[in-house]
Amino acid sequence: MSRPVSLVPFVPATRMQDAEALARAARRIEEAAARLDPKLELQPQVRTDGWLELSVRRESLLEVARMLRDRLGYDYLLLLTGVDWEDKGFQVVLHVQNLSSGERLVVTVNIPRDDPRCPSVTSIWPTANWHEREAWDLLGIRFEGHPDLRRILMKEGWIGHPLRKDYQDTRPPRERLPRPVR
Amino acid sequence: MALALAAPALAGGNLYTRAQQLFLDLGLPPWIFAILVAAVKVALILVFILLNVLFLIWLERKLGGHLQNRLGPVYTGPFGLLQTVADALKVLVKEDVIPAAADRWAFIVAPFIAFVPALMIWLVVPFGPGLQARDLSIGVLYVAALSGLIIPSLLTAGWSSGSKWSLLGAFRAGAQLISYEVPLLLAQLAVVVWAGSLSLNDIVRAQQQGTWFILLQPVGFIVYLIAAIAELNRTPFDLPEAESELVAGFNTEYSGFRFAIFFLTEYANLLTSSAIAATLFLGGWSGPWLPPFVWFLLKTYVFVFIAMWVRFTLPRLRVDQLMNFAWKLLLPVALLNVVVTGAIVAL
Amino acid sequence: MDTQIEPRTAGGEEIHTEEIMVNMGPQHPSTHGVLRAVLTLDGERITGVDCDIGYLHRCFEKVSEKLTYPQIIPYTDRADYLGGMTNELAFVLTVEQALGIEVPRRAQFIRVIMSELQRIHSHLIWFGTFGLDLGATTPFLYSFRDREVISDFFEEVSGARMMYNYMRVGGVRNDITAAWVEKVREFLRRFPAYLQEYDDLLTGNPILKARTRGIGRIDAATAIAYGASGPVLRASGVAYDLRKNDPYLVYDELSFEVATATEGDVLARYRVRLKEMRESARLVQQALEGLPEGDFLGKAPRIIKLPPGHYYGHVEGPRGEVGCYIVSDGDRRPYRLHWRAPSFVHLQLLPIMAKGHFMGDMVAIIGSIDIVMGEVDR
Amino acid sequence: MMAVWRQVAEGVTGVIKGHVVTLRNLFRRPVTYRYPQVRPELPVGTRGIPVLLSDEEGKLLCTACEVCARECPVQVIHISAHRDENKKKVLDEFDIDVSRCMFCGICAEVCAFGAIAMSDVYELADFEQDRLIYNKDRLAEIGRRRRGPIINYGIKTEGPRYGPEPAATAASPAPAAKTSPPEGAKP
Repeated sequence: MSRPVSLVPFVPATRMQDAEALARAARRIEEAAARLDPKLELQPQVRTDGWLELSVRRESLLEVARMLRDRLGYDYLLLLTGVDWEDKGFQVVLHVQNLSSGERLVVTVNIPRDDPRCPSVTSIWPTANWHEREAWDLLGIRFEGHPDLRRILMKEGWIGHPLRKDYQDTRPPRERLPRPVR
Repeated sequence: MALALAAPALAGGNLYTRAQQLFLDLGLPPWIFAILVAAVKVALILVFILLNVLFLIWLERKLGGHLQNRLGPVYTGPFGLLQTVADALKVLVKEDVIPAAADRWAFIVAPFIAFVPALMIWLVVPFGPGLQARDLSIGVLYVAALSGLIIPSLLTAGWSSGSKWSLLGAFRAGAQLISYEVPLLLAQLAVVVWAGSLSLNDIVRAQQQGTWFILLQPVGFIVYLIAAIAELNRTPFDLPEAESELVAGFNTEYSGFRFAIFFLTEYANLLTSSAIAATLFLGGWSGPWLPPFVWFLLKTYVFVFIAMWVRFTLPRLRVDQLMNFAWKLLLPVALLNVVVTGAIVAL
Repeated sequence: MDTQIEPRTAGGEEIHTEEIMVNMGPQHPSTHGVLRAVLTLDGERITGVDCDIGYLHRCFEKVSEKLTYPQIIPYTDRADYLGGMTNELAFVLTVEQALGIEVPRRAQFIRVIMSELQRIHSHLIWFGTFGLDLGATTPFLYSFRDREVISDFFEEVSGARMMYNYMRVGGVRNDITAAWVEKVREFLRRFPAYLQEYDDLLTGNPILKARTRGIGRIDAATAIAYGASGPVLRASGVAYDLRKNDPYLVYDELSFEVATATEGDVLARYRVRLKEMRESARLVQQALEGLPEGDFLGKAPRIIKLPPGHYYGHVEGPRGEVGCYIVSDGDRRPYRLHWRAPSFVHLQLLPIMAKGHFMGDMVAIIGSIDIVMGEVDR
Repeated sequence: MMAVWRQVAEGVTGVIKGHVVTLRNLFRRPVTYRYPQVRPELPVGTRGIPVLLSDEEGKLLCTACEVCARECPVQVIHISAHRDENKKKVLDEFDIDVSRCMFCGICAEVCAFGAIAMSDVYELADFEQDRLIYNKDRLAEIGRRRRGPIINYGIKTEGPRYGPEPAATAASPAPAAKTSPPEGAKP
């Protein structure tokens, strides 16, 4: 039997509503990024609902993600998903949180539609594993470096990625009950 | 029940000798008479067991229902008494499915390997004074030998089903039943040492003269209770057929009347274990006022009630805990009990 | 799988042993729905688990793109069908946050009452099925007996026992009456006795302790890395509860304790959930005390159109953090809706928890993370 | 050593306590409703199938505005209407496919005329699939059995559980099977 895990200090209520705190958090991200690699040019946006928003280029996602977790304590990935913006390409959205300070951040990555590849963040936040599989399954975004990129919700051998806006159901239509003629 | 109650008249000394005389007067060879008597005895025991098993299954469901704040069967007959009959009919008309992957003959035979010994034990159970099919001088040994025969049946059933769940169930059954056989026998052994006889009838008489062995052997009784419940595959020791883990264990693939045979065997074994417990620890048929047979039934059902009550209260053990419990706790306690009993008797 | 089996020998000769693959599910009594876990077993010991999900996939997210916001509310009930109220709340809060709507105070209190009753309701089911997984049939019947009472409350106020469709953008669908409040009070008076009964029946049982202590252990770091939330995270020693850490509704005005444990095993999760039921009862009590008069449904636009942008709202559901991510392009319908289902996230932990344990522990672990397949597959 | 004994004692008392609980419940009154015989007293507003309400003269309140059909998340309401000589809409058909209805109650909520309400009729099993499409006559019939006011967009009904047979009009002869009375249409 191993030792009991110590309790992480209790997080005070952080609505993070006051713009000042948010701006400070945004500045921290900017500074850390500048220290890491000046070419990143990260511009965290302050949102009104208590979240920060950060747009990251696809090539630098892994680097930024590692920085976010290791340097800035964003240790908790809430969700990872994708959005199909049709001709504007796909967008991968990550919601991450710093559990001990309550800072919350939305990371968006734009990827072109004709080349739907995105680096996998499974090595940084293991929970991304299934989220990425789901995004691959439903949106067809290929996560590179994912250990086990298979379909997860649809069955194996499914054709197409259903959450894409241009998805056409190729199955024959289901038999409907004929409406009684009156 | 009426048939069983009429048994004293049939097996009683007077009627027996008169009938024997009648046969000899008719000029028939004595072995025909012996066969006839044996057949009547077997029929009576069979009827007794089947009636009781029907009742037991109903009782389990009804008692389970009320222990859990529900009603249990209510629709078939008064208090749902005919529910078991209805279920039996339903099960009998169901399709007899034999899986393609099954080892056909072993699969077919397995339920009967379990069923026959369960009935054979009743040969030596004393229902009342003189009311016993055969008073073997090694009664306890006989019971132990036959109750061990269920293991090959379960192993056969699990192995031959061709299903992994069944196989796992069979392995568990094998390990569990062999383990619990030991403390079970040791608990019985302590009683035997005290009574000084292996004959069940003698053990009852010893209790009639002295006091019930449950008072002299409380530890032995508790060991017997636990080991018997384990032998019966009942909660908390129902690992071989743990439905939440192994679907249904060794009988996953059984359906229709083969399943019914397993079911029947299970309850016949419950009845058997209860009867043996009543005989060994609760004074068997002995008791004041009421007829001996009624006493026997009452005591049997006390044990049955305990087994059911335990089933509806406790969660299930895990497979390693089960083995630990048998070998590291129950066995030493049972051994100690035998040693202490031996010492007391020797003094 | 990567676990090596040590060679076994008998009389100097090596015995050839093989791992077997067993399909646990999709039809299995203890997978709580249609989860298929492909187990690799070395005897009874689990060397590998591979979860196969999707048997209950109902295209919730795709369907939502075709529905207006009020029409989605009944669909959210069906994601986690044991936590309908909190699911609706997550969705409705997200929409309200996007619209910037202020909800009347009475509605907020009613929402708290419903969420907490829902938590008790859901945990009671968990308690029963957990007992069932461990082979005890009776707790299931007792907890369902008591859960029915809460179902009756929900039915009276919302019209349905499971698929409530009760929350509305701007408030709730129906007001609660004084008679209803009195009934809930009566239930809360009896509730400690119920819990005592459960404690006597299962919690104090040595078999339960033996079956659960040290099983399926995950430490705080793993839990966080895998995004666990709710009781699973709190049982690993992280006192993270959205009701405290990101208070929504009126939770910051009510006093309650966050149930935590440090062991991170099945027993710890069991304890945390039982404690949570007590705390939820306290919360309902307080919310009933403080229930103000006023509107139960505030002002909301007749036709709900979210301004373009993306919004994330989350609440503490019975199973963990229920999140709702809405992308809007300004239409009456969401452009994209994503549901963060705690069960989906927790199920990833199953292989980590189960590895090296016995077959019988597997069901205890599945029971302890309290998955609802409707939410996993959506 | 003491710790071991304490553990044993705890275990034994734990087991005994559990048995006491179950034994106590053995003598408690069972909580079972014997359902088909004993019917639960459902609160007003329970969401069974949506029904059409009529005024005192038995005329349907529905004006065929089709809001309910539009707002239905699962699209099970089918309405057709024509305009009479005063350019007023007249309802021809109002079908609800009960087999796909999810009883969310949105139709009753959005109806501006109070013409639709959720009823407490919930036993909808049938032997034929197309009998699960309730037409306006059957829906209105259940609606006429209303007792009490509309509360929480729902009504309470009385009388037989099932609606009447779909009227076999001369224009479209109903299938032969439809003329047989539904099983269990007892009062």
